[in-house]
Amino acid sequence: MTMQGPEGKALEGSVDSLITRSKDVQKSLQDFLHKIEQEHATLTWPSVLDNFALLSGQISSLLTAMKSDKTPPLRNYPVVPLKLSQDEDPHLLRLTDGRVSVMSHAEVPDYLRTKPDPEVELAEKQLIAEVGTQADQISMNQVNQFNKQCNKILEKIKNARANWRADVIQSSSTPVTHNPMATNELIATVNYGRGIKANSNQSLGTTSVVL
Amino acid sequence: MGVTYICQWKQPEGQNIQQSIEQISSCVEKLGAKKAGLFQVECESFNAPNAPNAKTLHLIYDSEFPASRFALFEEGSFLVTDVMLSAFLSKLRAVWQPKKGGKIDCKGQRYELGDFLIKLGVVSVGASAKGISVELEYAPCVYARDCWGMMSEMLQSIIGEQAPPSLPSNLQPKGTERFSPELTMQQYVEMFNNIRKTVVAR
Amino acid sequence: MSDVMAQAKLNMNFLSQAITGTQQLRSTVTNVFNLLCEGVKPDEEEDGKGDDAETAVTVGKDGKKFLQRFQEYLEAVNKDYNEVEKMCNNMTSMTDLPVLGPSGALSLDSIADKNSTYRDAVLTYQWNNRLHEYAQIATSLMLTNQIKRSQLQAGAGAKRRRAAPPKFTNLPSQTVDNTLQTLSRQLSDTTMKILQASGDTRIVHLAVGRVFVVIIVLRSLTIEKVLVKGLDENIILENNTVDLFSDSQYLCMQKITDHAMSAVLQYSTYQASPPEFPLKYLLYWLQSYKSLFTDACTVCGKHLDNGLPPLWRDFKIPVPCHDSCRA
Amino acid sequence: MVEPANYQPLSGEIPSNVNVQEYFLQGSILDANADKLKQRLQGLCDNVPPEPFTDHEQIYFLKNATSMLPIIVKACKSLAKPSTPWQIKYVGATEVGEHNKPTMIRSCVTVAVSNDPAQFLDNLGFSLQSEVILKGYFYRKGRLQITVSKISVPPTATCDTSKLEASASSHLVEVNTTASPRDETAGDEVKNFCQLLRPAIVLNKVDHRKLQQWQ
Repeated sequence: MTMQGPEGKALEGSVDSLITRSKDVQKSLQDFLHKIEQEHATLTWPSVLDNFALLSGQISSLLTAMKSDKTPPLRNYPVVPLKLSQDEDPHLLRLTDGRVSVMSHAEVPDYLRTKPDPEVELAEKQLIAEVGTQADQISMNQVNQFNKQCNKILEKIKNARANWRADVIQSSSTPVTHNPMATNELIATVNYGRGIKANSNQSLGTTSVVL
Repeated sequence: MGVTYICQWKQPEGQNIQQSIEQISSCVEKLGAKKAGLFQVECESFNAPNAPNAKTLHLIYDSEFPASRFALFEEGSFLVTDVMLSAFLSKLRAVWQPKKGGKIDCKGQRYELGDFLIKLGVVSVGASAKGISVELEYAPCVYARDCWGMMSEMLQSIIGEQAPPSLPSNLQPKGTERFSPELTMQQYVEMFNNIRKTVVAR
Repeated sequence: MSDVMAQAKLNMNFLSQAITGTQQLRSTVTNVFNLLCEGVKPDEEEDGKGDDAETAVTVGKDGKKFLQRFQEYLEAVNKDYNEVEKMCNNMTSMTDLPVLGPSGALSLDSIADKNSTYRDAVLTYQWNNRLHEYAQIATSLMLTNQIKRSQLQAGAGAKRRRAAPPKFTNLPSQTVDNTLQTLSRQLSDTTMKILQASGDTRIVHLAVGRVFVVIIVLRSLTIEKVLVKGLDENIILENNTVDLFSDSQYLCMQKITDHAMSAVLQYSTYQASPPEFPLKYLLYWLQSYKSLFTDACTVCGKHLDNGLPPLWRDFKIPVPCHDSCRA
Repeated sequence: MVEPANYQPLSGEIPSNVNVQEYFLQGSILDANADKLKQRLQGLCDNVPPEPFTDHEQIYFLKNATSMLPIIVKACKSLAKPSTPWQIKYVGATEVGEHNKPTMIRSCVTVAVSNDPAQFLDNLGFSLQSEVILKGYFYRKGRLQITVSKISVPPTATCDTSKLEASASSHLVEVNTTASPRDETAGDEVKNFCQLLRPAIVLNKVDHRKLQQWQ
């Protein structure tokens, strides 16, 4: 794509910045996926959230870049697939890191889509409409109900705290499962031989027979 | 582990260690023995300076048994252990300390001839070579007395008149008991001690 | 592979030709039946309204014509039939196609085109066939040049019996055990114990003096295998089974194993002996090895020959002797 | 034995990756509750059947001129599996450490030996102090080892029952792992596992110095 004039330059610049930003998004997505696959055993929820935050920051910066004043109106530059083919295109394969191998009628609509599928659009519209029809009254009711529940739980917790001391006294009557004295004795016996004296002469006598 | 005999090769006058080694190895090769890698035996001695009647402890490493260590008390007990023994001894540092100059080793070429294993080694303390060891092992037999005839014949052809005329007493400790690594290690310690002594005497 | 494909193509050709031939045959046969159905038709020039006698004459005349046509048709049928038969004979070459049983269905699987299972199976089958063929040839060759194990048979001429019949024939287990016990009592310096027994098969452990141990596999009293190992070698594997197959790590034990196997062959050809004799001879022969390390060679008077003790014991008079010294 | 030694002989160095530091916590449980604990451990630990063991431990002391405390070495022999070799185990002094340290630490060197090391240890100057038989179960979770065992007195030893009153009715429980001294996470791992066993059993740091002087 070659273009002359200041507009061309502006377009080039903005496309470049869009590319770098989307590359950032791609990279952090890859990192995240890798993390999920490889370290799922040790992955902690906070670090997952961190990753989400990073992603959302990068996406919003991508969106601001698209909307910024310096970017010429991108809708004026449609992408038109001139040639579709069923054959594998090594160049395309390389460009897409091996994800898209064929520029065919099956693939193109998915990749060059600027609007969602009509069905999806319809479903979305319906959802939005539903949200709109939700009467204020109902939502108010629900909010009230929720508050009521919260208050109840809060009260319960307070009560529980008040009764806690009593509980502690009660729980001490649950059966004892271990004896700290025994612990000390056992450790002293096993490690330092408390209470058991080896008859050393006899022991040596038997072993010399073994040797 | 078969029957093993170890001795020190007494160099003739006017021959240095290198020449002697070459002489013996050419002799061994003439018998038809094939080279089979290298070997190494290391020995470190420990004593307990604060315990007057403690015996000297020798810790031996033999490349023939790479995962084992041998602990041998002079005229005392013998134990085969795994590689952790040196770490164990280092924990007893407060009582047992390595002797000064107590490290001695023996390195050289292994030869195989039939079921015989012949090892020619240079014994050295630190960096200086002190002597030559000749080791002969006959693997299939585990009774020294039985195969002594064969061993002495082989020794005759390797070290000639330095070969012992009859079964050495240190090869048959208790009657006809089976041969054990203990006897090999004892022979090594004996030989190392002899070499140390002669070095001091000079 | 390509020849298989070519063959398949050829077969396809034959098949289609045969199908056409069969269709041809069918149509001619149908013609015959049609003719028969229509029966004798009066000739078209005749009107067929004459009297009986006349009719008879016409019938005779018509019949002649009919028979002539019938014969024509039948000839056509015959010709087509011969054709089809010829095709069928050609087709017999098709049965040469690998008979793979259910695995033949693999070729029908279109996904299988990507992995070459079917192709491999066919190739394997071909090689197997070839192997079989060679083995057959080899057998026939060997049968014509039979090696006689014992000289006794060679001279016996017409009276000779077949080589000693297999002796594991149904000796009661108790007898075998008793025999083994008696044998073990007769041997000096040698301890014998049965390590494992399952059915007719026993694994016997024999310690000869202070020299080596021998593992003998017995089927009833027939010796199946002998393995000689050093005293300090492992005989029992980690999973508690007896190691019957790994050679000794010592050269001299390996060689003695070889000698022992030939001793087994030697002793098992002895004629007209009680079934325990081969084993007994072998045990006595093995027992003579108790002096392996102590005795010098009776021929050269030395202990060693190329690093090995006198390994050979004669089968009749077991005296120590080096491999290279035996005359 | 006659395999060609084609390698360049290695000098007799100990492998550098040896774990010599033992991180551990100890506790006890009354016999009546031991089965409950075992079920719990079975659920918590690696999904292999617990390994029963019966070990004979001999405790040897070596008087040391430079320190009040003797050097302690244990000689262990499995009675359940007689084919396993003897072990001698150096057990260093237990460091209880600061409050922020999760576990007790001691250095520990285990050597497998070919036969009864009694004479060897005698030659080294050790004297046999005591011996016990530990019988119980051994569990694993990753690199953690958990033992639940009952002490009994071997016939060769004499026993002062008055000093063993409490331990007669309890099982000893120990959770430990060996790691390199730099490994900070090992201690936390042990501690976290012990938290899972509460409240049936509380595994704590025990002041060994006091116990040692008790005898």
